[in-house]
Amino acid sequence: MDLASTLPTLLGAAWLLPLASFVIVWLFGPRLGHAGKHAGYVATGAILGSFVLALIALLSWTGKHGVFVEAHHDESHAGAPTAPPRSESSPSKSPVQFRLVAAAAEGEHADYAHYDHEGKAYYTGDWYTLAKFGKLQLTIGYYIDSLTVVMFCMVTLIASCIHFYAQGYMHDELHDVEDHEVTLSDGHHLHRRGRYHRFFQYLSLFCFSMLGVVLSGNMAMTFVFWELVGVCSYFLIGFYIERKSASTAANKAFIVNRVGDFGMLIGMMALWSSLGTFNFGDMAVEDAASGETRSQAGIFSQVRPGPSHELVVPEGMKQAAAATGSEDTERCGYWLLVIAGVGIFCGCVGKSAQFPLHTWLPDAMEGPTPVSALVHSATMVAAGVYLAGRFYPVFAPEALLVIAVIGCITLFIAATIAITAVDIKRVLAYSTVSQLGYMMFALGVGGWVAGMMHLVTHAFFKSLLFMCSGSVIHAVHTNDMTKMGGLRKKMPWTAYTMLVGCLAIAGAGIPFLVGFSGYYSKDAIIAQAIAYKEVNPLWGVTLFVAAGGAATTAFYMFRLWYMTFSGQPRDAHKYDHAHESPKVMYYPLVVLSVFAIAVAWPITIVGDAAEGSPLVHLLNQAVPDGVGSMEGAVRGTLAASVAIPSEHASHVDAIHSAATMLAFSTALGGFLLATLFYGWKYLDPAEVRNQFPQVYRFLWNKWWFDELYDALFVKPAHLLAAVAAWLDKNVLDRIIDGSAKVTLVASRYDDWFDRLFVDGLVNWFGRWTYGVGLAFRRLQTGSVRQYAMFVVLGTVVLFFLLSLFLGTAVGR
Amino acid sequence: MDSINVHSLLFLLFAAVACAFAVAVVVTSNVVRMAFYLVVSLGATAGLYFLAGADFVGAMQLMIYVGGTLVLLVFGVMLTAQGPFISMRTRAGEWIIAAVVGSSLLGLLLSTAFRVDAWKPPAEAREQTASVTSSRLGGGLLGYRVDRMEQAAAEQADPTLAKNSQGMSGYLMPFEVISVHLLVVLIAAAYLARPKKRVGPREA
Amino acid sequence: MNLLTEPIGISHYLAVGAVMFVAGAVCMATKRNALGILMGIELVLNGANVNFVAFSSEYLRSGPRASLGLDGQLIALFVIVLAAAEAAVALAIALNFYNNHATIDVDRADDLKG
Amino acid sequence: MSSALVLLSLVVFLPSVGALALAFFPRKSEDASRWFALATTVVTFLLTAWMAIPGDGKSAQFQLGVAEMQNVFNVSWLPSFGVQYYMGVDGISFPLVLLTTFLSVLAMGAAWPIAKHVKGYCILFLLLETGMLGAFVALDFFLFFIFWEVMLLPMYFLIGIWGGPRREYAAIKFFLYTMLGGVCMVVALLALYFNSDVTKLIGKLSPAEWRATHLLDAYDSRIDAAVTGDARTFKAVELMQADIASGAATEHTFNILAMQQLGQKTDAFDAVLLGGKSIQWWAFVLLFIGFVIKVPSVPFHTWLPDAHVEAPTPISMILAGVLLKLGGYGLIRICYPICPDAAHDLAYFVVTIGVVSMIYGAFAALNQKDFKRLVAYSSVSHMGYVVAGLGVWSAAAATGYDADYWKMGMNGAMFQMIAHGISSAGMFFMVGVLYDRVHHRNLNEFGGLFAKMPVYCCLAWVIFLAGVGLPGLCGFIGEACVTLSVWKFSPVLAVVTAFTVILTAGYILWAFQRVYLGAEYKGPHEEALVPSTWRERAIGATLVAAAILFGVLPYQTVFRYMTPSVDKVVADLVAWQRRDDAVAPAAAMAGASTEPEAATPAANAVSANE
Repeated sequence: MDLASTLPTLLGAAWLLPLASFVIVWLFGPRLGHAGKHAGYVATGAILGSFVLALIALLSWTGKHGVFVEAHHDESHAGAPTAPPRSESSPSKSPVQFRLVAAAAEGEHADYAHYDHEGKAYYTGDWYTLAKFGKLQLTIGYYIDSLTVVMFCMVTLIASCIHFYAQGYMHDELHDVEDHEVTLSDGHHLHRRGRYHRFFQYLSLFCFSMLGVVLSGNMAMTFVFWELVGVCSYFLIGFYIERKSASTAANKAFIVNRVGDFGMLIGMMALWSSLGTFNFGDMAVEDAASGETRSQAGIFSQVRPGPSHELVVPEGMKQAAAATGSEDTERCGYWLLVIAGVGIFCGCVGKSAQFPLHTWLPDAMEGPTPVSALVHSATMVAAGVYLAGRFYPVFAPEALLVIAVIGCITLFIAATIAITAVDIKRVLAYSTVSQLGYMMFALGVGGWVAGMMHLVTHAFFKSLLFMCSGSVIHAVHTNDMTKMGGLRKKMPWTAYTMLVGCLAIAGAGIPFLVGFSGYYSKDAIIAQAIAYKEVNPLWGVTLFVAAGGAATTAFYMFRLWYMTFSGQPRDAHKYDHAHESPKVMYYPLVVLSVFAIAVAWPITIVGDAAEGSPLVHLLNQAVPDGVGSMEGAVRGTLAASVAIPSEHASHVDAIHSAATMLAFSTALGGFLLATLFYGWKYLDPAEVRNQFPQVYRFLWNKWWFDELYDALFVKPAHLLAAVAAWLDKNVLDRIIDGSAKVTLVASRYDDWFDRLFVDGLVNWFGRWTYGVGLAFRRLQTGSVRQYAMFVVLGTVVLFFLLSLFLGTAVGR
Repeated sequence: MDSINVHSLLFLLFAAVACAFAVAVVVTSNVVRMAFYLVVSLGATAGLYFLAGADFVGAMQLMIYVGGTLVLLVFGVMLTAQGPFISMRTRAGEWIIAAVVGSSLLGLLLSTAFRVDAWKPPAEAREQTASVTSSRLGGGLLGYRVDRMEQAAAEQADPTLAKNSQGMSGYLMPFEVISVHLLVVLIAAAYLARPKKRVGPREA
Repeated sequence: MNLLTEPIGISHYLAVGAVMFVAGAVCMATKRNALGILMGIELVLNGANVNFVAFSSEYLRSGPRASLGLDGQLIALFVIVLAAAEAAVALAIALNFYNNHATIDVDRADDLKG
Repeated sequence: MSSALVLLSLVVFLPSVGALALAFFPRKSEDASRWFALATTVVTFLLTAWMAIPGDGKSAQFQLGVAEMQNVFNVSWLPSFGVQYYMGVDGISFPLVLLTTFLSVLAMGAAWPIAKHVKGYCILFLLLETGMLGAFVALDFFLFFIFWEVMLLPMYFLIGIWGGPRREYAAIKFFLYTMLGGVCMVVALLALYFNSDVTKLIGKLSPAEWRATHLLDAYDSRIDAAVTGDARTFKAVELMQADIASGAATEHTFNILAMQQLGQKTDAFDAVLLGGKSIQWWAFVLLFIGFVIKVPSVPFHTWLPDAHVEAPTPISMILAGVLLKLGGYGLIRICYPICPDAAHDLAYFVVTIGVVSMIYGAFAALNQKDFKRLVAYSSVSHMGYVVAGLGVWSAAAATGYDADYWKMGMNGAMFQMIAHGISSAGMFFMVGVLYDRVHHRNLNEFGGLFAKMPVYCCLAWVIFLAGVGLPGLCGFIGEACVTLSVWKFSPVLAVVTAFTVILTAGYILWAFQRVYLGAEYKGPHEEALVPSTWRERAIGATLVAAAILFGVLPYQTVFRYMTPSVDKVVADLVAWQRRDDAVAPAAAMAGASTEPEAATPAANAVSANE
């Protein structure tokens, strides 16, 4: 079986099936069955077909490359021949296949083997040319490695589950709907026709676009499908078009994503104009002049050429730097490389809702819940992480530092906001943002496999959680957790599958033995963070933030569970009407919870010698060249203090067990705290709220990000727009009386300046002095217990600062 | 598999009791129970002392602490334990702050404890002999250090070392000071706690 | 690592001390009963004492030269004695406070508030 | 050759013949006039559509892969001034011709609701179509200018008679602006004409290049049929030289292709005219102003919103869909090839104008309350891409004259013209459909249309997303190509270009939300909001289908026709640049050059290359 031709065919067919479904439903939607009921079957059938094809692709991949890469020592590799990857060319538009060359040697660490190989296995090629200018080409193609295959299976599986689920959830749309959230001016609720088929139409288009992102063989195609998933998300968030909140949220999502795309475009331009290609992998092209086939280097091999795959400034970038008249082309080109990396990452920031563009995702919960489960938790928002992972070879250490810091900030901010949210979907949305922050953080600190693994595990448990929440909402018709409670008895399937999801996201497990899927991925991330702290004491604070985030995650997830399912019902009316969802809805929950538990389990497959999780091993096959084989830490060129540790560093026993204990204890702590508050009701959350009103308001208002952006960007943009329009209307007529006005305005400004600055400075200084005094006075509470706390806190802070600044000098 | 080390087993037992009851002291809000848990915790600590070869200190711990100080505390509890004061709830926010600050301090201390190589366990357990340290401690108070014999000898041989003497340096002076201090304290305590003429709640 | 088969080191004692110390500190911060705070102080002192004893022990290290020797035990003794004294005085203060304010809640004792 | 004469003349003048025939229709027969005008446009469209089927060069069908002019014919018209009736199509003009005939059909279809003086409307509309088509196919500068002005008059009346409340103001504003452009153009035209000298070409052109200019076509008949090949060409050159020497013919020419050769290969336009700048520099500036008014770019754009707001729907469609493209067409056909030196000098200025238009138009659109005004400003923004894409002269000696990025930019700009023709015509049509029903365009007084007109809204959604530049629809390809090519020219401008994508999404989606989404309609005449008619659906669906087709198959629909010709324009200009860089050091030594260009290493690089 020739994988080089079967894989693209299989995955290409899996990719196009949803498109076919979209076209059918788009053209014939309402005529498919009663009120478009069969549209659901068409879409579900298509995605199921995709799943089957993806599964076959996975099996044929493992059949060829195995699950486990043979492990060997790096030393054995030092003297190995370092020939460039061999290419097998086949006739026209031939996909080039690069073989995995695994040197045989025995691994000592069976669990965490090194996977060092010359050129990982991948298949790439073009299907279709959009445009061609000279040697420049914009094409639609594919790039398939084990990550692609894994992602394909994950996406199609979850999408299939959600399609089934949606048939139950969107059942109301089959007939006329009365929308209780929309009140017309005459006081009645809105009455409208159902839009069942339209929902599945968008869902199919989304699946097609998402699979396109995953399959994409070049940056241009990625951008194309990147935009398409964005617009699908826009459609789906705004599915209830009559609701103003929904359409506003849809607009916000699209526009905020465009802000990210702005950065992404810059990154793409920087790459495009210096490298002249968008292809990820090396591609066979036919030379128009001579007619012979030659290998054209893709982005990855231009950035990391040669046998060692170290990051170098490609020739094109040096030339681009030289064209600007720069002296030090090496350094200038490196800057360009960093800009390209950070630019591409900006796109990921937008799509994956990372700080500072995270504000759209919680609002996106206006869409129907299956959408939240599929688009806004498992797949589309993870596409940002996927792209960051795909683009990993291009990221310089400086760019990775940016990624790590952004991820770290995101996971912290989102986790804190989730503590106070009461809308069940919003809690999950913030949790999604926070978990995506984890993945980005993992990538940023050098944990490629850790990040990708968390991507997969998170997709399962978070879509599970969302679908459970959808089931709850379906039963009680509200999102407000303060109106739920005690539902465990009414809907046991939902309650216990959701518990599975909560345990998985908290990373529950028995240390060193076995755990839910989140246990493995979170451990890997924490371990990498510890390894990162070892080489970057200055940025070690990120580890503490990540650990704190883990505790907070456990806290708010169990808070959610307790508030929803345990205790006494808070709203008797809603409780009485609650009921378990139909089978078509909770069967997918069971399927997903099985995966949420076991997807990362280290199962030894018969015939394969190595131990460990098949998922990890599969992902290990896709580790970008030059990343997996890094020995020690790689340092930045511009900021030499930044070092990215190799992922092997985190597999050292000491670090790994420390990570396990840290992850376990933080999760346990969060769980216990949630139980104290909401399970045993030993502590009263309302009291905390009243005790720290400012903090509560701050979190309740989501750190005032929306207001901040409104004031910082939206208002000025409208202002600028008004200015532009005003210029048009008045610039010709009003120049003359303008000058008089200018004088007037100038005097007014002078007055204003006088009052505000000259007077203001003096007043301000007085007020400041007084204010500082007051602030210090407030410290003197007279409470013995707080003084004790101050002492402890002081000690901790002192030690922390010492370790931060003297860490390298004192430690060891 | 190695055989179980009895010393380690006992240590784990005492350590678990000491820690668990220390945490219990924190968690419970009933002051009477608190006192009881504290007794157990301190008792278990005495056991740890014995295991570390400090039999005299362990004995003192049991006698003075568990036997004396805590009796004093229990008296205090009994004198003040009226209805509302037996269990006073703390607000949840303070719990959170205390938990966060406390856990960060704990993390700091634990990471330090396991970081220094010199503090790691010895490769193999040293033979533990039953020893009586009271006489050595007594000698030490008076300035006769059994544990510093070599240093003392070295200082005798080389007077330059004697300037900051490490050898026969005792604790006689502190011992005396503490004795007097104890006396003063007891008198002061008695004075402070004596019943006033005017007894009665000033405010409800 | 298996705790049951390996010998115990200073680290383990320090860990116990740390837990007791933190428990004491948290106790001081969360108890409104003056006697609770007193007990917290006792716990803190004990946590420190555990460390002293551990450092003085010759069984927990590879060689006897490294240990603190009798100094540690002597200091531990002093601490115990001083703790007793402190307890006596603190108790006296608490009783006095109780007599004067008819409460044992330290939050009411905020006369020093700035 | 005569088949080309017949065919192109037919394409161009069929609409005016139809207009003439309409003049004899009785005044009352409104429906007949409409149907007849529609039929005329359809026939014209079918003619051009037949031409679009790729041919082998034997018939008049368009031949793929050929960069030069096809279907050229050349008839002497005013011999004393060398004015010729001279037309032809190539990859640059042909797609625009097709776009024109296509949109004319749709615009005529959209004209059904017009009830005032239907016959007059149809006549003027058909005359307008002749003007547009003529301007695209004319290869004689004078002829081009005549068609250019022919367009203007029908447009003036169409806006001024059938327009909205402020139609007179808008019509006059449009007229004056365009006239200003026309004046600029005529000055440049004359300056170029009187400085042109075809004898200077002798010795500079190869026989094939001589043939490509079609300067010698008139002498062909005077040469013995036995003389063939290159000898025939040289003979014709001799004859021409003799005629000019004897005064039987003028050495000046309006032949655009000959002017291009003169501009690129000779020093005919290099004499200093004013302020130390050469003739071609001034000609470039004047022509640029003339074309950019048409595009329109900031700061010459203020006629556009007013004209659009007042014009009836079909005229808006034509105005946005075709007339604006003439500006871009003029730049690529006339400005750049004839005045390469000036173009190279002012490249940064040109791109800046384009980028400023993009961002300024987008900002202005964000603030509009009138739906049609918003779409008009979106045109300003989208046409900015065209100017920017044309101008990204990124080939330089330092990069080894790598012209691929410029090719990409120029192809992208040309694609953007086509795509914008579809999407903006569609947007204006969608606005028109609403205006026909409720007679207002206030963005804040719409809402909830999805429930009332689902099919229409679905079509509108696709068209507006094409305006956003969504992949898979026509707006994406052009914008992406232009944006990606700008970085090579100037990273700063590229960042601004990229920034526009945010604003575009902002104003279009916001407008869409206010008009189509929401629970209920907030404006007057709610009862008039009936579902779309079949006529409206047919027009809308055609535009949607075109938008999808162009977005999904850009190569098959546009690039395969366009790219060879566009690439040739770029290649010619870069070849000029090589020569110029090689000459510059010599000129500097002679002290004649006013620009101290450090071209020595570049010259070395060239000689090394050659």
